[in-house]
Amino acid sequence: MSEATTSTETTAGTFEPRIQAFVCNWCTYTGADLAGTSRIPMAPNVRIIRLPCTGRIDTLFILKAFERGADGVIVSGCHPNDCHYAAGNFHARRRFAVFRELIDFLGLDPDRITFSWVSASEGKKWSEIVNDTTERIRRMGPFSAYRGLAGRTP
Amino acid sequence: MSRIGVFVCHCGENIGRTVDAAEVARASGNLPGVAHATDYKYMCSDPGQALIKQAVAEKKLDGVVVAACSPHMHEKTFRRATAGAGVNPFLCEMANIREHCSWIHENRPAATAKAIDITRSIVEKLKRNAPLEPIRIPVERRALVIGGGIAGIQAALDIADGGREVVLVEKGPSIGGHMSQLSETFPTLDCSQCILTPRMVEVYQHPRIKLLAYSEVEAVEGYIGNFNVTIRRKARGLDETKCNGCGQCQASCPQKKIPSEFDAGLGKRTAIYVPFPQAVPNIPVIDSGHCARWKGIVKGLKKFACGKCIEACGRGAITFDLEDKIVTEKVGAVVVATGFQLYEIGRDHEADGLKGYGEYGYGRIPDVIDGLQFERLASASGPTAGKLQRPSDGKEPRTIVFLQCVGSRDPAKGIEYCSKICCMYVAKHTMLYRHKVHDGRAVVFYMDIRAGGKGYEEFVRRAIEEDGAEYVRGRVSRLERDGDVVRVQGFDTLSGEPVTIDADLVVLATAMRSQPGIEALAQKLSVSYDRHGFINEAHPKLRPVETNTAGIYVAGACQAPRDIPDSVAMASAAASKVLGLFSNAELEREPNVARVDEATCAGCFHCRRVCAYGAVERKEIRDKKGNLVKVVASVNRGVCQGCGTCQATCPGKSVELEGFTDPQIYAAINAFQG
Amino acid sequence: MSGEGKKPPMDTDGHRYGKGGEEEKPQMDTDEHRLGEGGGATTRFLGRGDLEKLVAELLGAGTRVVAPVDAGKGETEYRVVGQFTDAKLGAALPRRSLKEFFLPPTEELFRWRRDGAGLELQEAPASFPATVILGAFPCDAAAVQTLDKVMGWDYRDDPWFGRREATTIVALACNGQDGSCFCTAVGLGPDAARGSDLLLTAVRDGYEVQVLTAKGAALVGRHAARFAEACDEDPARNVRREACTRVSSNLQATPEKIRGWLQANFEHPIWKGIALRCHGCGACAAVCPTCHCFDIVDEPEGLAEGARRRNWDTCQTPVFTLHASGHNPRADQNARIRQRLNHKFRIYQERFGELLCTGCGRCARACPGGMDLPELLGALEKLAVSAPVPVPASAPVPAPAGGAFIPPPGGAR
Amino acid sequence: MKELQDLAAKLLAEKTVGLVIGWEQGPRGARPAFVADPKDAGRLIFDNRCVHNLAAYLSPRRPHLRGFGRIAVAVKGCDVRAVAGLVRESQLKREDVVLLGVRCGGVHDEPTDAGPLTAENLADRCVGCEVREPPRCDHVLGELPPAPPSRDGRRAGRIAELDALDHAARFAFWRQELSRCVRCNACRQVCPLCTCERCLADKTDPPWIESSPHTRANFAWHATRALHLAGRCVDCGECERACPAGIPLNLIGRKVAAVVERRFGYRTTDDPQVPAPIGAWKPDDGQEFIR
Repeated sequence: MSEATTSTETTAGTFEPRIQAFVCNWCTYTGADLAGTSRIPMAPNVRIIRLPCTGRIDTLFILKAFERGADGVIVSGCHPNDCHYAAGNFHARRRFAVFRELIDFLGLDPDRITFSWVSASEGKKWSEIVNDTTERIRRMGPFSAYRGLAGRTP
Repeated sequence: MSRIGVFVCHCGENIGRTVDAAEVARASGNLPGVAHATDYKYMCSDPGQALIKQAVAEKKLDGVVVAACSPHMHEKTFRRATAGAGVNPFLCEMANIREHCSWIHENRPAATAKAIDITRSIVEKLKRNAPLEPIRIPVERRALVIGGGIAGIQAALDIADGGREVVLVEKGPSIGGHMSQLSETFPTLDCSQCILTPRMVEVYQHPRIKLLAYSEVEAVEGYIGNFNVTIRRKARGLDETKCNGCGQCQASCPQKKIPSEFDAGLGKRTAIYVPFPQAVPNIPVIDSGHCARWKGIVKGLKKFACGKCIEACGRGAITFDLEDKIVTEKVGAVVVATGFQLYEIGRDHEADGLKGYGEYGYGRIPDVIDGLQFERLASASGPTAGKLQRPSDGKEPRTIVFLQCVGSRDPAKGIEYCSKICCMYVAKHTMLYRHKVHDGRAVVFYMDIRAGGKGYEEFVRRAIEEDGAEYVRGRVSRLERDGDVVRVQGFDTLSGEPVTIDADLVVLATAMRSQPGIEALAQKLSVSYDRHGFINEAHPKLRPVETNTAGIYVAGACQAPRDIPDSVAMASAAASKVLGLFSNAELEREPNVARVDEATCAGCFHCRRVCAYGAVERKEIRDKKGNLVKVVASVNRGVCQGCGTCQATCPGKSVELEGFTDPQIYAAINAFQG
Repeated sequence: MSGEGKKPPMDTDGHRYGKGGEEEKPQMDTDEHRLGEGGGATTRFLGRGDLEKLVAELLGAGTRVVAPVDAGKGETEYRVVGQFTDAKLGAALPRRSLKEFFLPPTEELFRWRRDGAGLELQEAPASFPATVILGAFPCDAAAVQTLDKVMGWDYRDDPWFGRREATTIVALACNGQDGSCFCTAVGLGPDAARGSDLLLTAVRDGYEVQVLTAKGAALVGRHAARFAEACDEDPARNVRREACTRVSSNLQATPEKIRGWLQANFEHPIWKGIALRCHGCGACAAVCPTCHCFDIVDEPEGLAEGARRRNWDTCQTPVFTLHASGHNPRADQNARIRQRLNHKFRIYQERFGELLCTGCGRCARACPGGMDLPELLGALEKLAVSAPVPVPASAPVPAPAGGAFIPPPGGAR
Repeated sequence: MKELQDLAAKLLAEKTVGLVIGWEQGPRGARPAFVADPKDAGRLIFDNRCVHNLAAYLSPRRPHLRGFGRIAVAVKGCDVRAVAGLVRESQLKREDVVLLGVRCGGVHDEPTDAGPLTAENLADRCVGCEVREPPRCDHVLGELPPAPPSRDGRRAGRIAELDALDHAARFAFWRQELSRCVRCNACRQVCPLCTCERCLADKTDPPWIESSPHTRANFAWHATRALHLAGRCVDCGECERACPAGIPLNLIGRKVAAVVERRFGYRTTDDPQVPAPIGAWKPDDGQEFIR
């Protein structure tokens, strides 16, 4: 894939990270709503996809987001024991624990991904997750190393 | 979907101040598949909704995206409007450009660009939405209540009074539960039997309650609205329809020395017995472990040792029919109210991981008893007819020491929770004692006094201040029999002094535990339970009487230690949930549930393992000749709650969660970069 | 070129053995102008030191050099080399064949980009780097020429021929690898010249070089200082003859008889038990120098853009023939192995006059289940020789009888 | 070996089973054997070249092996874990298969490797073998051989080396390795636990895994496969053995297994009743990576 088409560099040459977030409907999405209702300002770099539960969040989503140009990913849901569906976040926690170490082993920096528990009352925490992730990814730079792996054959 | 309408809301200034709504509409209008895009000041207003309906009609739109506030705010509004325009409501999605965009950003170009991204992603998702219809499930409007204690009685009566039939299953020979054993109840000191017995009789006489006492639930199949319950009716050894409860058989039985369960082992009963005089139903049961004739029949003896009760019965009711009967009942809801057991600290609880309290000599020292035994000693219907006499020699105790928190709040010995009722009933015991033995000494060893509840703190203060109970903060290390007293060696942590008291009687306020066998029942019901065997509620705050299995509710002390008012409140709450469920002949549910692609399902059942609701079933696929081709997973749409954990777990992606299918999520991710 | 064009007999394909040991000039394929027909003697000598210098010159001139390199565990792979010492000539047959240098496992055909209503196509570049493949095995070089037929059949495959034209194949006569080699049974040999531009034969202190094509001659011409006049051809001839004898002992087969048998016995009971051990993994096709099936996919990369790619595919997987309805005409692995054998030893021959197999034996070496093509060919040969009467297609097919139809193990060859 | 041949002949003759899957001498070393006729039972062998995990043939994704009725299959102690996996995941009914356990003292890496086992040529998975005596089999055959030669695990060492690198260096390593993957799917097809009726990677709507074998798609494919095998991989090494590109797939599988063991205290077991760790959870599962 040609770098030009996925470049996240702005014309001014400063890097604006693009971050895809996958959040559960009941806690983090609502927490992000609360951040809005509370008018807590935060970086505009994150795009949210709403899922019913972290249990629904497949690691395929994360890889696809990186493929499609995300420089960072946020995965967030209900705190343990607060899952609307009892245990979806517990299943997700195991899945992500293994996934994170696996991609780390494959040389993909797991710091590209923020995993968090943000409850419906933690609008402030959501804004911190968004801002911290944005700044971290800004330091790390564009994730073209992964995106660009689909190069042409000579 | 090729004719999508995008409706961008200004929300007055709420969105419009930082997001250029007209620009969002313009950019969205350029997306492939978008046939119409416009912006408006207040989309949720009547004119705004009319705008959507009008556009759907004029532009022949087949999908609607409203870029406005959070779907939690107005998704229902706009789906209704979409349905009103003749398009399936599930073909309407909201792009959240207010809470997630305009309200949290200041920079107008950046916020507008983000709003365009959000809208684009939702448009792409919507293209893969499918029209959905609400799920309708027929509801069998009968309930099963498991457990005939006060919680089960209350739930059964409330449901029956609400006009629905109830099957009440009780394991023991009579309903009434632990409450029937109590002498008085806190904080009012009214007689337990006096308030309970009328409720028991009401159950018995209620035209809509089918009481199945001395019965146990064998199996539960099905799902909300449609449970098939198999119930084992244990053999009483007599014909219930002939028995009139006269009691002649009981009087004639030569076996009279059997410890009475009802009297917590302090009284005696016969082998054919009614557990207590007010029992409901008032029908005896033959104790297979003690009746000589029963044992003879089981052994296959030709000649029977005894037949006194048969002779005594004037109605020929005693048949010695030993066969359990299996009955099935179809119900739409289940209330679990199986109650508790007291921690029998004298027994070996190794299997439960509990360490026991051998140092208290319970079971070894006759004058060390538990709280329930004290209730029986204090009860007018008890073995001593309400006279306080200690078990060893029948002497009236001059000094009674009460130990609180025996077993409770002791993680080292296996139970870390508070049993909740002990503080109150110990206070009650001291008062009952002092009312009967005015100059007696009541000493209470306690850790803390937990008397949260209406009139509870006042009750404890009354015990101390008016009835002279002596409260010692501290724990007791040993109980030893010394002559005819029990030597209590403890430590007063307030004074820092060791304390030794010679007591005539020691009462242990032992912990409340879940009923034995609750795990097996919970597994039959597919409800979860904690490590102590208490049934888990669906949500500790918001769904306290529901379980994680739809249509199954929980009441009373099987969920956690509960006192009577709590149990009754839970029972009424569960009953109202049941009546709510029964308010329609059909249950209507949102169709965001999982569905299995049977063509590619490999039947590995990872989905079944992760389903918290037991919604995944096995389904056999057969060819035209009836040969089994394969076994696949199948989602019961009545049970599935739509979390989607099954889909993320399925390695072959053969499950789809409606409304959040893989193609939908893929499309949303794919739209990440314009 | 049309599919039913002239069908040259097998032994005109550049293989000179099995014809009474006549030492003739290699017979040239008519598709391409070859030297040697009326040209002068085209044998040269390349000293070892000169070969190293030749590689340095090529690299210096910006030519991409591909050669077998060490891939661990005694195996090699064809890879682009940065210096002569990376190359491991005359060692083990590389794990995979040369085909990936002409038909890459994945190849972008074009990209698209949507801008508003417009759609912009960006074709893949039509120029390919000048490449010399050094130390190619004759079976691999031959395969490339075999595939020219299908690649230039009703449609000329530009990327294929673009790479073909940019590439000069310098083969090195092989000594025979192991018991799985059977190039001689498919009309080739460890010294087959087919598909090569130059054929080297290792002799004591260098290589005898047979210049086979104009492209080969051009290479020699550009680096004339490296090539000496050949003096004595006998040592190289002996090396080649010994290798041929060695490989010939692995398998004797008559492909033409096998082809006839295949044609008549599509429903023969042997097929019902042919593939019990086969996992359907497709490793055979991945390593095969002649398996060339590909799939074309459009892969969106976001809303506005994407690429059309051509990827290797194989008839050994169920999805290869899976219909949208869920029906699969090749229901199981037995049917897929039958297809593979038919394509290699009948269909391609009928259409293009050539076998789709160069006897490299990689499929047998790669198979995790122990499927063994030379063994199967031996069994088919037996059937073809002993049972010339075809089983009628309507004959009842017995129920799977398992190992009965697996040829008994032949022991180490 | 005679014991195995006699038993196979007996089971076939008695029609207890319709097919015996074992090993035989093939043209290139040992290979799987399929014996349906008791007369052919003499072909069966077992020695240290019998590396193949024959449990793969019990997967329902082998329609060409249906129709034989019950199957007897020869298994080494380690292979039993794969059978347990199939039973655990409803892919096989234990009563539909007769397990002929062969006592094993270790195998080579490749079925073509002959000669006595040494610390040098022993397959890495056999180091420290605890299942020389095959568990849960219907028959257990042969003498108990001595324990395989002992040495350090090479893969564990290689994993530790990789772990010690920084991300860029590890990425470079895997980028090089995975660039060679042509997605022939040999790893998947020989895997006894890859039992999906239709692999996610073969599905095109949506195309979660890009079907082109470019390195990006290869990362996604091998990461996803490893994740799907987390807590299920039985370390038979067949994927790496089958890989025509020589990609060290075992390293990924072993890494994930180590993560699963460290985090969830779980090792793949031969007991089909013990559930796999993904699909289960504990309240106190580690979450140091979650904010």
